[in-house]
Order: sequence, then C-alpha cells, then structure tokens
Amino acid sequence: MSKATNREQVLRLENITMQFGGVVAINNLSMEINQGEIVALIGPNGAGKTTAFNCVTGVYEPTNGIVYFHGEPIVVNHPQGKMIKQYGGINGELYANRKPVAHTPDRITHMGIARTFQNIRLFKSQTAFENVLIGTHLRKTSNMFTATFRLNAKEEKANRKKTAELLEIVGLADVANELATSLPYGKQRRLEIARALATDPTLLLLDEPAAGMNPQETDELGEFIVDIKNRFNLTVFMIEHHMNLVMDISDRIYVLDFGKQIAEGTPEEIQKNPVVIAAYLGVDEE
Amino acid sequence: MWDTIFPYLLSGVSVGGQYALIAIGYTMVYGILRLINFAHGDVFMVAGIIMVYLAASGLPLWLCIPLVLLITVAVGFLIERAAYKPLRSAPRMSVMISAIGVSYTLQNLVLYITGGLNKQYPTIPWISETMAIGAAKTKVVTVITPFLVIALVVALVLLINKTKIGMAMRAVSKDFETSQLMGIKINNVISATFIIGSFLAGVGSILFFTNYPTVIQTSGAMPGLKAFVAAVFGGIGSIPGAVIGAFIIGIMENIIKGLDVILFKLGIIAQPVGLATFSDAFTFALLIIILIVKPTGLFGEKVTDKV
Amino acid sequence: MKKLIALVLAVMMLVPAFAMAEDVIKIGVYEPASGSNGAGGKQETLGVQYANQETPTVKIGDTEYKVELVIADNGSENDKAPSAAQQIISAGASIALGSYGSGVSIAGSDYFKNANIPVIGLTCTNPQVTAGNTHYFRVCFLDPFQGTVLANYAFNTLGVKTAYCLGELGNDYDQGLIEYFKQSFEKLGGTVFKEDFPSKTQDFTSYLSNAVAYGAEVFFCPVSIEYSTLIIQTASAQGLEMPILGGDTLDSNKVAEAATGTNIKVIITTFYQEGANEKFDNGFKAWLNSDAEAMTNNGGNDMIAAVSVMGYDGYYMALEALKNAGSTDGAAVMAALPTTEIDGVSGHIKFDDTGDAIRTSAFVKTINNETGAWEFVAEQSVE
Amino acid sequence: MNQKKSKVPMIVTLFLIAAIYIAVFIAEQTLPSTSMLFTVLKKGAVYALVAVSMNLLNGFTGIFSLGQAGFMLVGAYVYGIFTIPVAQRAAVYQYFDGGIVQFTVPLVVAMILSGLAAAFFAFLIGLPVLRLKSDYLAIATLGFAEIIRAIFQWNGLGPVTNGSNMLRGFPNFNDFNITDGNGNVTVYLSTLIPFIIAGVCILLIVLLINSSYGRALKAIRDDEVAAEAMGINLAHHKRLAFCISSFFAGVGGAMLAMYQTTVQAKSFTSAMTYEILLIVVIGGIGSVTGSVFSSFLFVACSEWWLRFLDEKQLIGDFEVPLLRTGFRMVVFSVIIMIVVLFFRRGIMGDKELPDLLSRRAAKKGRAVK
Repeated sequence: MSKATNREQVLRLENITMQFGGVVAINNLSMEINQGEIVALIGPNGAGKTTAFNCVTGVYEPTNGIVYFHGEPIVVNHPQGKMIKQYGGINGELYANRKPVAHTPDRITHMGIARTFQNIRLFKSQTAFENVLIGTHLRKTSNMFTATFRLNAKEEKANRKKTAELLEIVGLADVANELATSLPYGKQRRLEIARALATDPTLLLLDEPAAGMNPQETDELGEFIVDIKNRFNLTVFMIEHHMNLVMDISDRIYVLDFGKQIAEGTPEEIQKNPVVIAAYLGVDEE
Repeated sequence: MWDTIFPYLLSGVSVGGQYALIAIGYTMVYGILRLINFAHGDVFMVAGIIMVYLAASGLPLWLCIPLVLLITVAVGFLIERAAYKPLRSAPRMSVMISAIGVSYTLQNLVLYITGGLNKQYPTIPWISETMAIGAAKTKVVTVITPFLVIALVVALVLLINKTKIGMAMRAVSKDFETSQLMGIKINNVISATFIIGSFLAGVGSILFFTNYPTVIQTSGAMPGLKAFVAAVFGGIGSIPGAVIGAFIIGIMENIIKGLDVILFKLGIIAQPVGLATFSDAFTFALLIIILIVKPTGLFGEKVTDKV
Repeated sequence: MKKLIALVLAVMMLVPAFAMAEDVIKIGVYEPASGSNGAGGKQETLGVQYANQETPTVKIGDTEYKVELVIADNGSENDKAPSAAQQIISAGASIALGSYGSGVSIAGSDYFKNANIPVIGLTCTNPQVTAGNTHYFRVCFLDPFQGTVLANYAFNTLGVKTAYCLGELGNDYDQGLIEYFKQSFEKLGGTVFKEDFPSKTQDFTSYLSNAVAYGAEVFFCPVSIEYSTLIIQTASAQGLEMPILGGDTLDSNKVAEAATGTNIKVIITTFYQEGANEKFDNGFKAWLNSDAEAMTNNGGNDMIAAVSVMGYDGYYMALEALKNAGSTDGAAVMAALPTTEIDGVSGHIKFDDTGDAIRTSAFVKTINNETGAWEFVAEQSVE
Repeated sequence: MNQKKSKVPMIVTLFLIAAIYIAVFIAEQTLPSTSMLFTVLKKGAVYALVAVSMNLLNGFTGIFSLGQAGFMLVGAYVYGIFTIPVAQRAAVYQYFDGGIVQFTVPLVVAMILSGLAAAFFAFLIGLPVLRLKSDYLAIATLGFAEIIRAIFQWNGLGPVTNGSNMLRGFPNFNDFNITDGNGNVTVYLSTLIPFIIAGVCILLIVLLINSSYGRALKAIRDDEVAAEAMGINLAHHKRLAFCISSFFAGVGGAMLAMYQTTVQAKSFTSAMTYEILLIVVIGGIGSVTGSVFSSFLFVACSEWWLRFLDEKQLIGDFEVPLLRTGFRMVVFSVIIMIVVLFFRRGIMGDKELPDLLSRRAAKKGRAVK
C-alpha cells in the first residue's frame, strides 16, 4: 500500500470470486482504487480481467465477495443454492449473513461507473454525434411525454452542446456526422471513451483502450487518458496489454493470473517482480 | 369416469404422436441453425397436398407413399437451399422473416393450386379402418401412431449417436464456427437436418391426414405451431424432449376439449361453459409458462451468452 | 427504374376507373370462392351463371341491356368482405347477389348500403342480414324458421330428447341457427348441449366423444361443407350411433360423398329437392356437362345443390326488379324490389316488409348411404 | 463543430405531406365515392399506422414481436364495445340480451380507450415476455395474440364481447362525411379523417423516435450490452416501446374496425401479423417513411392493381395462362421472397423522406454499404 492511501477510496473489491459452473474465473480478488489514480489490471489472456470488469459493472453477478463504490456496497454476494456445494473458491462463508446486493449495469452507470469494451461496441447505425448523445440520456430529467412533445428543448440543447464539446475534446469534431462504424479503429476507441464520458462518470473503466493501435497512436492515447482524467476529475481503471502505455501512465498495477492476483504495486515494483516476470512477462515475450 | 376420459386420452396420444413427428423437425433445425423454421408446418401441409394430387393422378397407393416422402424431402431441401442458405451470415431476424415468407409463399401456392378449396385426402387401406379398443372405436392409425413414432425416434437417436453424419450434427449444434473450422461440411449437415425433418413431417402428414382427411392451405399452420411449442416445452434441441412435449400437448389439448364433459359428469357444471374455446390457446399458455419458469424446457441445456 | 415504376403505377390508377360501355348492366355476385365456404359459394355462383347464360340480356325501358356478372370472392372471411364488396361497387353494379354465409353478408352490407346498391341474399339465413335495413333482401327462408323446423323434426319425428349442438366460433350462420334450434327444442321439452370449435379445426374426435358423453341422441352441426365432411368421416371412424342433423349448408354432393359407405345417418333441411322442376334440372345438368370448369366447381358431378337453385332464382329476381325499376340506378332498383315477384324454381318469391322472402316450408332430406344420393324425406312447415 | 442540418429537406417534406392531404381532400370531393382509390387510401392509412407501430418495436427497438394482431383485436373490440349505439345493442348482442355495456362514449374517447386497453394488455404481457430473447420472444408474443383471441371469443364474456359473434353498427369512416338535411353528402371526409388520425399518430411516433427516448431505443437495437452500459434501463425502455407500439396498434385496430364496419375476433389471426410484418420488411426495417409507403403499395396491389391476376384475361382471343383465383397471392409471395432474400434493406432501408432529399443521407447510405 503505497503513496495514495491518504486519498478517498473510489472502488474496493473484497474477496471477489466468480465461478461459472465448475470453472473459477476469478479467485478471491481484492483490490482498491483511490480518487484520481490510474490503475491498470494486467495479466495474460484468459486471466479473468474482463470478468473482473463485468463483476464491477453488473454484467455478471460474482459468486462471492463485495464491491464498494465510494464506500457504498454496490455488489454483495455469497454462494447460494447449488453453488454452496460446487463452490471452488475461498472465503465462501465470509458474507453468508449479508444480504446479496445486485444492480443491473444501467444502475451502476447511474452511480458513476462508465466503461468501454474490449471488442468495440458502438451503436452501429448511428453517427458519432448520436453515439455520444445517447450517453447523456441517463441524466435526463424529461419523461417520455415531455420528450415526445419537445417540452425538454432546453435540456436537449444542453445535451447537444455537451456532446459537441466532448467530441471536440476527443478530437472527433470533424467526423461528428459520420457513421460510428465507418471511422478508423483508433477513432472508434476514442469515440467509445467520449460516449462513456457523456454519462458523467467518476470512475472510468477502460477495457484494452489501445488494442490494435500502433506505437504512435498508443502514445497519444496515453496522453489523452491523463488529460481527460485531469479535466473531468476522474479515476481510471484500465485493462491493457501495451506495457509501454501501462508503465507510462499507471499509478499502480495489479497483476492477475489464472483468476488470482499475483502482484500489486507501482510500475517500477511490478517490472522488478520476479513472479510477474515468470508468470506473465516471460510468457508474453515468446 | 375412466370410460369418459379414455377417448380423450386415445385421441390425445394419437395427435400427440403426429405433433411429435413435426416437432422433431423444429427441434433439429433449431438445434443447429438457431432458427424457428416457420415454414416447417407448411412442409407438412404440402406433403398432404402432394399425396392428394398423386393419388388423384391414378398412381397406386403403395407407390404414392414413398413418392410423397421423396418429394417432401426434396421440398424441405430446396427451401433450405433457396431461402435460408443465402442468409447464413445475416442477422437472425432476417432468417426468421425469410421463414415466415416461405410459409406465406407455400400457403399461397397451395391456395392457387387447389383454388382455395379443401381437398379430400385419399383413404389408405388398413390404417384407415375402424377398430375397437374397449368401448371406444377409432381408426387403426390412431393406435399405430405412438408405436411408429417411438420406432422412428429410436432409429433417429441411433442415427445421431452412431453415424458420422450424426456426430457431425451434434458437433455443429454445439458450436457452429468451431465445427466449421474442424472441416465439417456445414452445408451438408444442415441439408441432412432438413431432409430428416421433412421426411418425418411427411410421415406425420400421412398419419395426420388419414385421421382428419381434408387438406387446405392452412392445414399446417396450427399443427406446426403446436409442434413448435412441443419442441420448446421439451427443451429445444432435445429430440426425446420434443417427443414427450408433443405427447403432453396432444393429450392436454384433447382433455381441454373434453373438460366441460368431465366437469359435467362430476356434477360441477350443468351446461357446457365453452372451455373448448381455449383448446388452442392453452397450448400457448403452456408455452409462455414454460418460457418463464424454465426457459430451457424440460430437457434443454443452458446456453450462456458471452459479453 | 423508379420513374418507370411510378409511370406504370400512375397508368394503372387511371385505367380501371373508366371502362363502362353504354348498354351493359352489371350484376354483382358477392360469393366466396375460397375459404371454408368456397365450395358452397361456387355452387351458388353456378346457379347465377347458368341463369345468366340462359337469359343474358334484359330489357329495361326500351333499351336492351347485356347483363354482365361481376364476380367477387369474399374468401368466406369477414375481413376480406369489404374489398370484395368494394370491387363490385367500383365496377358500377346496379344490384348484387349473395352471399353464401351470413357473416360475410353482414360484413359487406354497409358497403352496399353506402353505395346505394341493393343486394339480394341468396342463402344467407341469419335474420340479422336484412333486419333494420332497406337495401338487403333475400330469397331464402330464415334461421328462426329453419331452426324450428329442425327442432320439430328432431323432437317429434326422430323422437329424441337430448341434442348436442356444435358450431364454429364466430360463424354467424352456425351460431344463429343453433340458437334458434336450441330455443325451439327446449320449448318442446328437450335438452340441448352446445359447444363451439375454433376455426380451422381438423380434429373433431373429442367433440364427438363429448356428444356421446353428454348422452345426446342427435348431433346437430349446421357447419360449413368442409367441417361437416370431416365430422361425418370422423363420426364414421368412431362408430357414432346418433344421427347427424344439419342445416342447408350440408346440402352438398361433397357431404353426400363423405357419408357414402358409412353408417352415419345425415338429415338436413334445405330449399330445394332435385326433381321438383324437371326443366331446370335437365337444363342445369346439360350445362354442367357441357362446361368442364362449371363441372369442377360443382364438385365433379352433376348433382344439383339447392344453393344453385337459389342463385338461379336470385338472378331472375334481380332481372325482374330491373325491369320494374325501368332504370339501372341502384336506388331505383332498390325502390322496385319490395313489389317485385316471380315464380321461381324454388317456388313463388315475394318479399315481406323486412325484405325476406315469404316461405312457409322447407325440404327435409337425407343421404342414402349406399348410393350417395340425397333423398327426399318430407316437406316440413311450422304449424 | 456544426451539427446544423439543412432545414430545406425538412421543409420540402412537410410541404409534400401537406400537398398529399390537400390532394386527398380534393380527390374525395371530385371523384366518385365508389372509386377503388378511396378503399385503398382508407385501408392504406390504417395499415400505415399499424405498420409504423410494428416498426417502432421490430425496427427501432429490435424487439421481434409478433403480437400485433392481438393488440389490434383489443383495440377494435374496445372501440366497438364503447361506440355501438345503445339502440342497436339489442340486435348486435342478440344472444346476450343486449349485453351489459349500455352506454357509449364519444368517438375520440373510444379510440383513446382502444389504445390504452391495448397498451394495458401489452404491459401485462410484457412483464414476463420481454425478458425473453429474440425468437422466443417472437413465438411468445404470437402465442399471446392467440390467447387474447380465444379470450375474446369465449362465450363466458359474451355480455361484453358478444362472444365469438360479430360487433357492428358502430360509427365508421362514412359517418365522417358531412350531410345535409336529406342525407345527401355535402362534404366528403371519409378518407381525409382516417388520413388525419393515422397522420397524427404517426407524427407522434416520429417525434418519439427522434427524441432522447427514441435514441435510447435505437441504442438498444444496435447493442443491448452497450446500451445498458450507457445507463439505459433495458427493461423499462423495452416495456415503454412495447406499450407505445401496442397503444398505436390498438388505435389502428379501432381504425380497422371503422374501415371494415364489423369486427370479429376470428379475423385477427397470426396471418394478419405476418402480413404487417412483411409490409414493414418491404418498406425497410427502421424506416417510418418506408412502412407508410409500402402499406399503401401493398394495399393497392392486393386490393386493386393486381386483382386482374385473379381473373381470366383475354388479349384478343388469347387467354392469358395461369390467371385464376389465388395467382395474385402467388405473385405477391414471390415478390416478397425476392425482397426478403435480395433486397433485405427494403424500399427505404433505414432512411426517411427528408434523408432522401438531403445530400448528407446519400453519404450515410454509402457508408452503410
């Protein structure tokens, strides 16, 4: 536990285990992320990184464990029903007396956690502008009738302005009216980030934001992530394979292998960690 | 009481057997293509119409029956090649719409050929004869249907478990893309599925129309839908499930038709209250209940979507 | 390409509107040619067509008009009725005939009314067809009458006390006739059990089992030809012992065929019995035998259906009304109809105040299970 | 950063629509009222509304529902039950002693009730059904439509629904015509009014589609997972779309009742739903303009232009082969299959009339390919 302990804790995972049938995808993962940090989650393919994201964002309900967001438990679960017998993780009894808490992904987004996807999931029939505009929908105050009869013109105008600004910030203003899926790969990734920002998050989860980018684009992306973090006062939690990017911008790094956390620390510490080198970097070099 | 209920069970088992033969076609196609083949009920109807015209042309019946099965199989095969194969990479909704389109086309084609009038199904000797079971009288076909169905299902299960094409079918239904990569000729497997499904629908049509001997362009719609419900009820993709589902639906449906009588005999009601109105609707109520309570059906396997 | 389509469409819109020659008068034939009443509708149309080729012209005032039939298929479905009616109306018919089936007649009624075209119902027996309007007439008897005749026959002649009635859901003809049968039968002291089956039913086994279980002694099913043939065949397979009673819809060679070679006794009431008018019988048969298409539409043999007779009489009634009106205008024909009378094949036809033909008797017929022919049983009237 | 669209295409579109309404009005006053044109226009207007309501679900929200006929049935019955003049009820409900509803409500109120009743049914059905995935949802909604049909046919409800028998005698389109004292029509409105009703309803749907909610629905269609991650409540929005679509299907049902002048449960079969679905497909899934256009095209072809295919045609002495009852529907089916297989985007794809008129759309269209 290093430099950031004095800051407010934004996200904390406590003993998260995710088991699909007999397969334990994440095994007793605990981690914390503090206000203003950029934290990276790394690990070989199939280590359970995206599953961890899905547990936080409500796509999956973890088999066991708690997720706190700004101190509030947003996910609580313990093995139930058939899973009690099948359970392959540890600490299964820890939360047995706590009432399970589960939210749908949209509720989680409401609370202020926004995400992007590993395999870009833009709204394919919509323009870049519309994609971002949809992100503003959840903060609306209008209802269906006022929206239909255009009684929410003021709000709509504000949302459009916000969208335009976001596109400007991510550098996509010139392609605002292009179909999202017709954009080049790098721009699609940026657009996904802009869309996530439109939901007014306090925590941004980025799932391999640099995947498929060349070194130059990756460098630019790094600067961009730091820039938006500062501009919107965000905390960033990202999964990434580009080690240069991870080492450049992360405050801390968690390393996952076969669902288990094998290391945690600053980039320098991780780079020197023999366990990581053996399990991960070594494998990766082949 | 038993004497009252028995006739309904008897016709329920018979009609259930006929639904089962159609349901297998649905369940196999769904297992492999994840497609509700809306036209399958119409293939069943077309088999009936082909029989009508073949018999009318003066061919002897022993020749008509294999010919009907052959042509039905050809129809099923052609439908797949013409209407589903070009859409293999299209969204599922497009394929389903295409299936609805095929159903619409087959019905209109038959409407045109028959001039919109009912056609009398030829009388097939022996199975059309009347026989007595206890107090009830019925056609021979009613009695042989369940046995024939079971025999065909056993043969089919053997085919799927013991032959190469059966193994390929199982592989494709588990994982479409991977089996393609493993060198399985997907199109052949799909064609085989449609051929088997159509063959069974053809057999089903002979049994069904021998019992209820008129054919019209809409004859296939209701049995088709009910057979589909049976397939879902049993757990789509599972052949024994489809058969059991079909028998349950056949029996329940006939019991509902006789429910007024049963209630009347029990002294609960003095006049029919018209519950028979719900004989078709009941099937769908059953469908919705099973989808909500156990979406995978009685014997289905759970499939998880990857995010 | 788009422009071409637009042009073709535009031309098509204009063509059908203006195509009327001076000395042609059109009579609409509003009948089902497909659907569950298709067979009956076709036979009814045959009567009209035969009458039309027998008398293809009519003299109205001093002008000789050629009569042209506008045949529109209402598909036996109430939702297809409006467009069939509209087809006749837009063709400029002065009067229309039809339909087989009371439901479609009612469904199309308002369209003719709004277009000021009178209609002569041929075999639609439900009272609601003519009740409360001035444009609909009919040449056949009504269901209250037919229902009473059937109830009397069942109770008094057959001597049965319990009847099972089966009708199609949503079929006005079935429902109406059963209702009137039920009223009369219960008044006589009998018991009635009534059930309905959904449209497109093919499996009647359970309904037959129901009839037996209720202890019924007669099975009354005034349903369409298609359903009644299925019921008779299923009844035969199940060894049904009670007679099947039906209304005029069962008067068809198809029904007779279904009962041939079985032990099922089928008794019906109808408008006409073959042999009552030899001139018509011979002429009609000769025509059927000379016209292959007509023969097919009659079900493949030259047995005369009562509905064909009604079609024939309806056509002459229409001609007579046109002559009396002295005009081809629908409204004028409508005004002339209440006073029009003819001596038809089915008897003298004259309308009462509601526009219904005054009829006092119906023919009771049964199927000879060996020859497959309809046999005359009795001419029945009410009191 | 300019998001300003050119206003010109929009203005041209509005102008075109206004011109159509004026043309309908003039045609109605000048052409004989028996012309087939008006039948097509009336029925087309009804189908346009129903098709657009189905498109809202299938095209814009990506919910593959096949329950449209059921909701139309509810709408048609509610309209009939509340508007049949009390004096006529004894005749209509002849087997049920005139029924138990012995009052009428004004026409507009009845139409709104039709929509609300359909929406209410949709709400109930939606609770369990909307959780299902694509094809299961389709078959479940189809099943629900059949169940609704059976319920309305049940004689036990006869005093309200008239059992399986016909409802009739309620105000229909012809009652919109203005007549003088002698019953002669002075101003024909029997086509214009259905146009206006359908137009207003479709306008509401278009406004909804282009609002923030409409964008959310389209997002759900494009990617449910991403939409949910953007904070869109799937269950809520799907239910909303389902109920709204059903509301308008109910209103469409009421209009169909007016068009047909009679209502009977047995005609609201799954075949009707399929027909509407095919209209939507031909018009282009996701295009309101397409649905409207193809409704009129479909109705015109089936009721009018292609009718000749069902009758014998002589060219000189040559009898054109194949033409007899049913051929029209065969030709129709073949056309539909061609569209389904080879022109999957339908007439309009997902473009609207203003898009066609603007250059931006051309670019958008190319980008999709």
